[in-house]
Amino acid sequence: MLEWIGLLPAFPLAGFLALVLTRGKLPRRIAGVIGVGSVGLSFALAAAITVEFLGSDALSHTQVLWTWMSVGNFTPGFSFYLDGLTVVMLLIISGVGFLIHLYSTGFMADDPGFARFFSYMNLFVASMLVLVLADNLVLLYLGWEGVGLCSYLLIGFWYDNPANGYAARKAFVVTRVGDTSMAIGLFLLFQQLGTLNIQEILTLAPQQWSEGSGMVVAASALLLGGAVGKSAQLPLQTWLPDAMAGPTPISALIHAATMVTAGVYLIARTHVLFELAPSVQILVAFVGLATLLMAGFTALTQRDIKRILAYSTVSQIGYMFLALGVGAWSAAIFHLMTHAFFKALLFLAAGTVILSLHHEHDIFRMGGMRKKLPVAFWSFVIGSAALTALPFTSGFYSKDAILLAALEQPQYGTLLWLGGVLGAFLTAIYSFRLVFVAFFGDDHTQDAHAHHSDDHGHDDHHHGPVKEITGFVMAAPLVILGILSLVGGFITVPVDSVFGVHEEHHASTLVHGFMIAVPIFGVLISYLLYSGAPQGRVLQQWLKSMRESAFGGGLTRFWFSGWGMDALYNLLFVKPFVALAQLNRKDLIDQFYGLLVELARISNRAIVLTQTGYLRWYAISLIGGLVLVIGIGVWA
Amino acid sequence: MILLFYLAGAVALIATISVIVSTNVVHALVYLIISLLAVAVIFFVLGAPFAAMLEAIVYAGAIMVLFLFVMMMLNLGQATEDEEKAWLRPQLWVGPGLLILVLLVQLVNVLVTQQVDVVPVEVGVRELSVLLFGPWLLAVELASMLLLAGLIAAYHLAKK
Amino acid sequence: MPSIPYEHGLILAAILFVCGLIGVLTRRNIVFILMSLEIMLNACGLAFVVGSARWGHADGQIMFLMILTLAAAEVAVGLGLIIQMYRRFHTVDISVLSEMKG
Amino acid sequence: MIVVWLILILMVGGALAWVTEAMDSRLPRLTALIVMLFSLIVVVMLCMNNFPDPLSPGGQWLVLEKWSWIARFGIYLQVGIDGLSLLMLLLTVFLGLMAIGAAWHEITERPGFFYFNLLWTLAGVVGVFTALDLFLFFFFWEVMLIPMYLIIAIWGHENRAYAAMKFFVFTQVSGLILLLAILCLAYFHFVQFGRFSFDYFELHNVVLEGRFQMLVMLGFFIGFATKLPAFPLHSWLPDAHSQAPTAGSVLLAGVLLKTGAYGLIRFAVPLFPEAAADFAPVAMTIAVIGILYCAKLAFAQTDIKRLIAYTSVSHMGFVLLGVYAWNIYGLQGALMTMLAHGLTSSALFMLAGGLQHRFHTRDMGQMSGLWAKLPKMSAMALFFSIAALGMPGLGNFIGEFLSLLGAFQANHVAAIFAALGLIFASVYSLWVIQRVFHGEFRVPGDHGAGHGEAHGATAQDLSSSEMLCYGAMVLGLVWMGMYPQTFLAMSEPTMAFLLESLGSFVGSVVSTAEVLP
Repeated sequence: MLEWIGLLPAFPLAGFLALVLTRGKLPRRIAGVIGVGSVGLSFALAAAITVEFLGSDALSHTQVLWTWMSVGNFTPGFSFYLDGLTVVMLLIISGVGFLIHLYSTGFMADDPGFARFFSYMNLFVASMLVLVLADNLVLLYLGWEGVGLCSYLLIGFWYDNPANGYAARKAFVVTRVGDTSMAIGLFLLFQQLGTLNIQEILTLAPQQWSEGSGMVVAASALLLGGAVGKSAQLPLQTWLPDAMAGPTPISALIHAATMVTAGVYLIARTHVLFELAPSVQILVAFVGLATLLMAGFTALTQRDIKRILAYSTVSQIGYMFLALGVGAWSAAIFHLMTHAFFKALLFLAAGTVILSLHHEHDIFRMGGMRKKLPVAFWSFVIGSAALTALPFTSGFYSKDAILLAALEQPQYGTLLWLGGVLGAFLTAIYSFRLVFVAFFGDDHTQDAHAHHSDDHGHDDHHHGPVKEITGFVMAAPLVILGILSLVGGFITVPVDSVFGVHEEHHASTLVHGFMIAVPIFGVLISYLLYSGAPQGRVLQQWLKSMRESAFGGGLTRFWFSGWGMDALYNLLFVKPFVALAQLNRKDLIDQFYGLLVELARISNRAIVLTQTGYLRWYAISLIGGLVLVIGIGVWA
Repeated sequence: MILLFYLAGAVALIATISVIVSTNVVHALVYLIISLLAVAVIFFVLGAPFAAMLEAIVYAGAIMVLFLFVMMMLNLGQATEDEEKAWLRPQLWVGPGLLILVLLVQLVNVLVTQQVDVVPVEVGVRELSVLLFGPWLLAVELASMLLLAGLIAAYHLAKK
Repeated sequence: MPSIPYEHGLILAAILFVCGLIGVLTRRNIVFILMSLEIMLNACGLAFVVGSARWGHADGQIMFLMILTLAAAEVAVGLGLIIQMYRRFHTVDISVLSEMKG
Repeated sequence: MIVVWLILILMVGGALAWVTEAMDSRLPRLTALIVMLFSLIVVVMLCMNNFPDPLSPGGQWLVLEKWSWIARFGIYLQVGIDGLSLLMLLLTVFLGLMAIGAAWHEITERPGFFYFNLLWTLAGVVGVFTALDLFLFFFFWEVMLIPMYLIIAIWGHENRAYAAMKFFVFTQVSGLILLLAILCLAYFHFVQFGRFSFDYFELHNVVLEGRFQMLVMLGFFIGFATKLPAFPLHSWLPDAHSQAPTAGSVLLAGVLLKTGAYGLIRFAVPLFPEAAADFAPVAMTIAVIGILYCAKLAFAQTDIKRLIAYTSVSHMGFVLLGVYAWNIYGLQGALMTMLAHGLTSSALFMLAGGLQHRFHTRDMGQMSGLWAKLPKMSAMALFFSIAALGMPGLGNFIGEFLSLLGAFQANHVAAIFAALGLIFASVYSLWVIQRVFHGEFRVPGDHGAGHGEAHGATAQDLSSSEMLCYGAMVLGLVWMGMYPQTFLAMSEPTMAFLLESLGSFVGSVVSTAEVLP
């Protein structure tokens, strides 16, 4: 089975080709079967390979398909590398991917771009599989850029609305900034080590570099740049909330479960480099911490159901970075997996809500959906519980591991731990705020529409009666993901051999108790604040008065805008670039040559004056010249 | 002989000046013929009888007759003559005259540096022909081409 | 045979040439200009023949023949042009033909 | 003989196309097509050949022939084909075919003369890529210019006279500087060895003093950099491209620009190794400025052809960067960039030409949302834009990655700044897609209700023959991206030889200098 590893990305790629070459002429049913089936085949194969790989004693397996290019010492192959980490990623990508594909056949059923949608999705899965299978950084970069491209295409899937196009371009360009940093990191690694094969790098790096030497710091910092861009961490996190312009299954697959965690994968994959550069590693932790807090506060103020989830994604990836930063590699991967389950669940449930409410995104125009949308409601409850890390849900185990590892960090352990706990508290508030506002209280769907956020660009705002849209294809993935979100915490990720350590964290009962209590306390506060419960009237009044005060209002707006990062970048980069470009639209250099031409033209006008057209004048000039020449000849 | 040279030279000079100051085309043409004939005499004195003959026959004869025919075709009358008088204003002459005076001074200055007397040796038609159709054959051919070209051009230009 | 000062011949040629030049420069009637050109050509021919006599060689005369041919061709073409000009502009004033200026 | 035959086929074919116009106005294009197909077959057959012995000195030459021409001045008809030439020839004939495809329906006026010029340009290019005698090289350099000038001047768009003149003046002036440098070199061969020589191999032995060598090298560099074009000599290109007919743009962008890069690799660096080494930091700086400056300019354009033209300059910056890195990665990267850029820019110009043909404007502000009506065309535009921004898996990525990899080894700072070009590339590429193909459907003349709709409805999507052209280019790019080894292996011996001989040449300078008085 292991030698069939090359087929993993080949199935979705074939699906992509089939859908593209038929150019949407296929009937929807067949297109759907191709789109879903190809990923399903990949999943089946991945499962079989996993069983075989875990059953064998081998720690890794390398499969060379062909030599990509061979230039001097630079010989990256089209070759795949399989180990415990890869296996986990493969299963997440193909498994969650398959469920989301299945869900999409229902969600996108009426969309004119049905086949186009599935072709991009298949291409995405293929690229993502290449990313995690790659045995060298160049091939990884191929997958890395490939998923970025698919992300661009899918965010801008409903292309007739320019806002979607803007979001898509923003996503691509911002991540490209990170990608470029990563590319430079690749150049540096190759120059220093003479190879870009990941395993060789991991072996050579400790031999070549001492801990904390300049080169390894530079290389790992550059790789971190790439990871930060892809995983929407500070300071390149601004694209992810806007990326919610894409269809909701996209947000689930790309912007929650798989692609945005590629940065985590990259750092975990090259963990040796980061271990050699402790300053960068602690930077990773602080990037994660800052991001998770910033995104947590922002999520508190959002109204758009998908933006709340987007900021929570940013925040959760912040946890993974925190884990990476403190060297808890397997905890990071574990959280990556559980996050894939519950965040996909949340997004898909949000998709159901949005579709059932005729593309309503604002949670304050929902309310009381508990009875009308039972499937979505229960999905949300389970997902939010896991997200909040309530005891015995999957999120509990993974977040617990991360926080305990953070506490063990020798230098900044307490600080990191406290930050993480504060983040967990925020997570509890904003995730249950969503649940309480959207599913409890009164029905606000018939409220007058002052503004509407509509991700379809369709103009059908006549709101019919609310009826939950769940066929089998949409309900089944929710159920499966719900179960996984609950019990996923009992899965062990087989990555110990990859990172060479078995992580076990022990802490006092007090710490444990505190970490269990904080989320529960958060949920309670959220209940009092947002469910309209009479017991929380005092708190609600306080919140209202805070929001109306100058400071509180300003803070709310500041958080709402994502800490003003968009405006800042606009001011720092976008506006100067555009202004400069517009200023020099005509090309200064060209104008310089234009000046030369103008000079020639002026001198021409001067000389032309001598051209009178009179024969006499010419003859006299001729004689004058003659006299001059003879004069010089005779007397000079 | 020397006398003849200077005499012919003086005639040529006076006739030439008359040409350029004359207002009547036909008069000017007659003066030009006189000038050419005077030069032919000088050729003769310098021992070039063949050249002198050609000067008289071709230049003074054929070419000037051609001029005459064209004058007749143009039939320039009294109006033209009045016009010429109006154009011959002295101030027009000053600038070119001065310039050309300078040129003349330069030319003479160059020419009088060598004091060599010429003893004319007559070069006969025979020698000339031998030279012409010997080393100068190519020049003769070129001249014939030139004449042919002139012929064709003149035919085209004068055509209605 | 008595000798003739070589430079006198040349000076005569120069004077004749200069006379022709004055004609070219000052006259506006194209017929006179053409005649002045003939004078200049003739002066050149004279200079060649004088040179021929000075060196006792016939090459100068051959050059004169060439000039003669040139003059013939030039006059033929020039007169053709004059006729053409007179037909188009009904004048022999060279100043009329000043279209070709910059 | 095969090179001579190839050039003769093109030249005679061109003449034939001109002659057959009198019979039927459709015959010239048919003639041109047959001639190009034939040339393609010849070149592909050449590619099938194995190199005699790549490892032995001189073994990288597949074809190496020499006939006497003007022996008195040491001028020979010397031609040679190695891997580098062969790849360039392959690109030339392939894009020649595409250019004919682009011109097929577009050129209706004086088609015979058009195809004559087209084929003669190609003949000149083939000559440039094969000539190993610098006099012959310069001869072909001029042969490819004048027909190209005519193509722009006669069949161009509204501002063609200006553009054609600008093109001509720039290339001619730089060409004269190149000629001067060539003559200098030949003269110094005379001074040092007692006879003139324009022979590529013999000129290697000429020894020039430091400063003077730099001057002569600069002559070569200016000649080639104008053609490339490198900042700040690029200003002719946007005008020439935007005014030229589609086929002209294809040839200009796809093939003619590559002659500059080829010249740098073949002549400018190997003939003057020390001066080139001294000059490398400057050249790399120029490359970086070109990449960033023109990417920024591209972003500001509204004329779609001008935009693509500026992106060409930006991409050719990577070639310059790779060449002056002067290591195997940089050189192979430059080569791959040349090949891939040839395909992408040609395809993009063909698409822009297609848009102009359909909507009679190149102003991007006047059209948007074409995806709804022209899905095939839009998909192609998307593909080639993505290729242009350096998506891994397609040819451009390989080229740019290798160039940067090589450049990084030679000069960190330059490579890092050049890498920023990758970001800019994504900005302008996606900007085009957004403005033209995404958004709400709107085309020029869309003022009154229904009118624009009618206009849009008449606009045809790509025909199957057009799809064939684009499909071939798509396949080419994917091939280059997924298995570039096919191409890299062909040029490997040449590049290795260049690098090696340069090393040995640096050594031999000393010995030659000792021998000379």
